[in-house]
Amino acid sequence: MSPVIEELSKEKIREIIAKRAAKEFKEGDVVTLGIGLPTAVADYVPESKHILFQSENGLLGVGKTLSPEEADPRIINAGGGYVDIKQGACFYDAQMAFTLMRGGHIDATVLGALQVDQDGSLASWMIPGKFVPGMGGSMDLIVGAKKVIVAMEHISKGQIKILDKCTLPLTAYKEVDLIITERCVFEVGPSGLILTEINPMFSISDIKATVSANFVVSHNLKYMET
Amino acid sequence: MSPVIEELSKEKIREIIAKRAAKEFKEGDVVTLGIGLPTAVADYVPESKHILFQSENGLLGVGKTLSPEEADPRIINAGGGYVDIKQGACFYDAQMAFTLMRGGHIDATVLGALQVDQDGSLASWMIPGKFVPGMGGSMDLIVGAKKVIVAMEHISKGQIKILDKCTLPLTAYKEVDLIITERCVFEVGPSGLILTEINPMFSISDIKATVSANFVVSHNLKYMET
Amino acid sequence: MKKILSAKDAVKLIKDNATIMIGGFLSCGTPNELIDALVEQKTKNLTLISNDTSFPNTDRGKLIENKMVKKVITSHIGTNPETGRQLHAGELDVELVPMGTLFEQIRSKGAGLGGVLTPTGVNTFIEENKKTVEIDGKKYIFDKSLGADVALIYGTKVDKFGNISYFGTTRNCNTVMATAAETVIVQADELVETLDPNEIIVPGVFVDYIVVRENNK
Amino acid sequence: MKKILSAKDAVKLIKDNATIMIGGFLSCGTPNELIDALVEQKTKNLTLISNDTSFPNTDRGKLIENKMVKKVITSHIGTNPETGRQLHAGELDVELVPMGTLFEQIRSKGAGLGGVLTPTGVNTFIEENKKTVEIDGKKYIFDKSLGADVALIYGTKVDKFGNISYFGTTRNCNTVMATAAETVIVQADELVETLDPNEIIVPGVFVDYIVVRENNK
Repeated sequence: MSPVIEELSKEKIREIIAKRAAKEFKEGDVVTLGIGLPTAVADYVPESKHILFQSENGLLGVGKTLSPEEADPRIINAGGGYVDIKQGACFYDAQMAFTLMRGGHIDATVLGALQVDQDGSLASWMIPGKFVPGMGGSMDLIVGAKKVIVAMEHISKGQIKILDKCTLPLTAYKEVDLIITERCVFEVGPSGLILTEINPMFSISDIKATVSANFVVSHNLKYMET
Repeated sequence: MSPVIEELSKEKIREIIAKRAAKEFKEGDVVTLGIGLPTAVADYVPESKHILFQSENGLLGVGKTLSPEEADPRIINAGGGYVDIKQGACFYDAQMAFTLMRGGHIDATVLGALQVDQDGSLASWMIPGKFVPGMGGSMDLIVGAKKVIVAMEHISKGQIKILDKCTLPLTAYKEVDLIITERCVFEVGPSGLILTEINPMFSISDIKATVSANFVVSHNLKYMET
Repeated sequence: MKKILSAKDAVKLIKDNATIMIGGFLSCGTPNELIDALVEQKTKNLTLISNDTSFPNTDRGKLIENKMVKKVITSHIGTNPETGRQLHAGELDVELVPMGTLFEQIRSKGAGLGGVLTPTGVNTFIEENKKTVEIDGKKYIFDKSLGADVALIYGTKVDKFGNISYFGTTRNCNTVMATAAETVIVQADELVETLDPNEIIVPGVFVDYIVVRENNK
Repeated sequence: MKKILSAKDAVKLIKDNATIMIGGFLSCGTPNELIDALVEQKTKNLTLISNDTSFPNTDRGKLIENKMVKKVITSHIGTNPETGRQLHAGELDVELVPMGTLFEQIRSKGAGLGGVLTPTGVNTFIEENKKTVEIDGKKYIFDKSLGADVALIYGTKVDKFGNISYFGTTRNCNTVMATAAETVIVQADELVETLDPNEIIVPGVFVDYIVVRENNK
C-alpha cells in the first residue's frame, strides 16, 4: 500500500468533493453543513433547487457569507462567520436547534472526518494529547440526521483515512451513509463499503491501495464528475 | 366527632379563605391559582402589591376576567375563562409553562383539595369510579412550586377533609406547606400539623372534632380575620 | 414552499386506527376546521393525544361525541362529561397523564431523546406500573417518548414556508406537537408571504401541509 | 420591576469558587460588559459553563486568558488555543460535552427534571463512566441536570419586568441558561418600557437583575 502521488490541487479536490456532495440534496431538503470543506457544498447547489441550510447556533435559512462591513454581527453561522439570511428563514434558540438536529428533522448533513470506517463510524473531534477542539454539535447532528455524508480528502498527509476500524475516538458509531472523496464515492451498506463512483483519474487498484477496508465494487460503478 | 353545624354562607366561607390566602404573597411573587375557590384569591390582593399570576396554558400576568363581548378569545386562563393581561405580561408555550411550574420558578400556588393529610399529602383529582376529571397541570405545579397552599372548605357535605392519611388517590406526596379553611390555618411542619390561626367563631375543640389528624396548637395562635 | 390543502383533503391523511395529536387548550388555539373535516370523514378507532377533550360536542369533543376515538391520552377530561361517561361505560380507554409529563413526553419524541425523568406524580397512583429511578437521593418517574402519525395544529399567522407565529395563549401545546408527528398539518388563521424571522415560534421545517381557515368568525 | 445594576455591581454577586454560566455562541449574543467587569473583579477558581471559550482574550476567552477558571464545561474549545494550551499543561480542567447534551442538561435543571436520556455519543468515548439504558431496543446515555450559582446572559431588548426579546442568532443558549441558575443577570442592549407579550422569548420571571450595556459600538 504505497502512497499515491497527489495530482490534484487542494482547490480542485475541494471542488470535486463539494460538487459531488451537493448532488445528494433533494428539493426542499433541510441540510446542515460542517465547518471547513463541507461549507463549500452550498456553493454548488443550483439556485433552482430550494435547500434550507441550518446552523446549530439558531438559524434555518443561512444565506451567503458577508464581509464585516456588510454584516449585522448579530447574525452568524456556526463557524462564527457573518451571513445573510434567505427568504423564509427563522431564528431560534439552542433547544430548538437541537430538537431539529437530534430529533431527526434534518434531511442531510455533510461533515468532514479524520477517519471513517467500513461500519460507518467516524472520528472527527480529537487526536488524544495533540488536538482536542471538542465535538461541538457534531455528535448530536450525526446521530439525528436522516442522511450522514462524510466529505473529506481521500488521504491526509499520506495517512489513510478510510479504515476497517477507526483508531481515533469516535464521533458517532455506525451512522455514516455515504463517503465522498476526490477519488471516489462509497456507500456504507449493511455488510460494508460499496464503491459506487470513481474519479476517472484513478483506477480501482489505486482506490484499493489507499483504503484500509474491504469494499465491493458496485455492478453499476460510475465515473465521478471532475 | 359530631358534625358541626355550618353557620357560614358559602359566600362568606369563600371570602374568609380567599382573603387569608392572599396574605401569603410577597411583593413580586409569581403565583399560580387553581380553578374554583382559589381563583377568587386574586380579588383580595391589594393593587399596591405586585403579584404576577401565572396560567399553565401559557400566560404570565393574568389580569381581570372579561365578558365574551370585551374579550379576545385568543387569550384565556387555564379554566377557559376570558381574561385581560397586565402590564409586563408574556405569552409562552406548554414547554415553557411547565419549565416554570415544575422547575421551581413559581413562588406560591393556591389549590383546592378533596383531602389533605398531616404529612402534607393531598388528594384532588379523582374519586375512583365516581369522579375522574384528571389531574391537568396540578401534579406538576404542586411538585414544583416553592410554597403549596391548600385553600378549601373545612368540611364538605359532612365529610372530614383534613386527615391523618388521605384515602383518595394522591395528587402529591408531602408537598403541602399550609392549609387554609374558613375555620383555621394549619402549617404542615416536619412532625405534623400546627394550628396557627383560628376563626374566632370556633373553638379548638371544634377544630379537633372536625379534623381526623393529630395537631399541635402554636404557642403563638392567632385569630383569623373574618 | 409548503403544499396548501383544503381541510377536507388534509384529513384524508388520517386513516382508521391512526394515532393523532390535536393542539389546543380547551377551545383556544384549536384547529377547529380540521376537526370538523375529520368528523365528516367519519374516521374510526383513533388514538387521540390532546391536552383535554374540550367541551361536549365542541372541537376535539366532537371526536368523542361521534365515537371516533378508541383511546385518549390526555391530562384532563373534566370539561367534557361525555368523555367521563364513555370511560365509565367502558366504551373509551382514557389514559390520564399529568399535563407537564404529557408535553414533555411529546417534546422528548420531537427532540430525539429517550424519554422523561420527572418528579411529577412520585409516590402517587401515577407511579404504578412505571419505572422509577433515584438520582442524587430524589425519586423520578420514567415516561417514554410519545409521537403520532399525524398532528393537527393551529397557527395564527403562517407563511408560505410553513413558519408559524402565534397570538395570545393560542400556542399552548401546538408547538411541541409540531415536532413529534410523522405528518404535521397546520390550520392557519392567516396565510402570509413571510414572517419576521425573529417572531417565528415554530420553524416551517416541522410543517408538512397548510390549511387556511375558511370561516373567520 | 427588576432591579437595574451597573455591570460592576452585578458581578459582585459572583464569588470565588462559584459555578457560572455565560451565554453566547462565539462572540454572538454574549454579555461582554458583564464579562469585562468580572475580569476586573479578578474572581478566582470559577467553574464556567458555556457553549465555547470564544476566541483568545475575547469575551469568555478573557476569563481563560486571566486564569480565573479552574474548570470549564463546554462543547468546543477549538477557537481558543489558550484553552487547549492550559488543558494540555494541566492548568485547566476541561469537560467536553456534546453541544445538544450540554443544553439539554441545563434545560433539565431549569425544568425540574431528573436528567437527560440522549442517543448522542452512544458507543463513543463520551459513554465512558456514564450510565446507559436501553429503551425499546435503543441505547441512551444518562446525563445529570446542570445548574449554576449565577448566569450571565444577553438580551437584545429587555423590559422593566425582565422580559427579553432577541434579534438574529443572539438568543442561542441564553434562553436555557436563564432557567437554570440561582441568580440570573441579563445584559441588555436596550432597556424598554414594555415588550409585545407575543414576542418575548424569555419571561421576566427568570431574571433577577438587569444591566444596561453602556458602550454601543
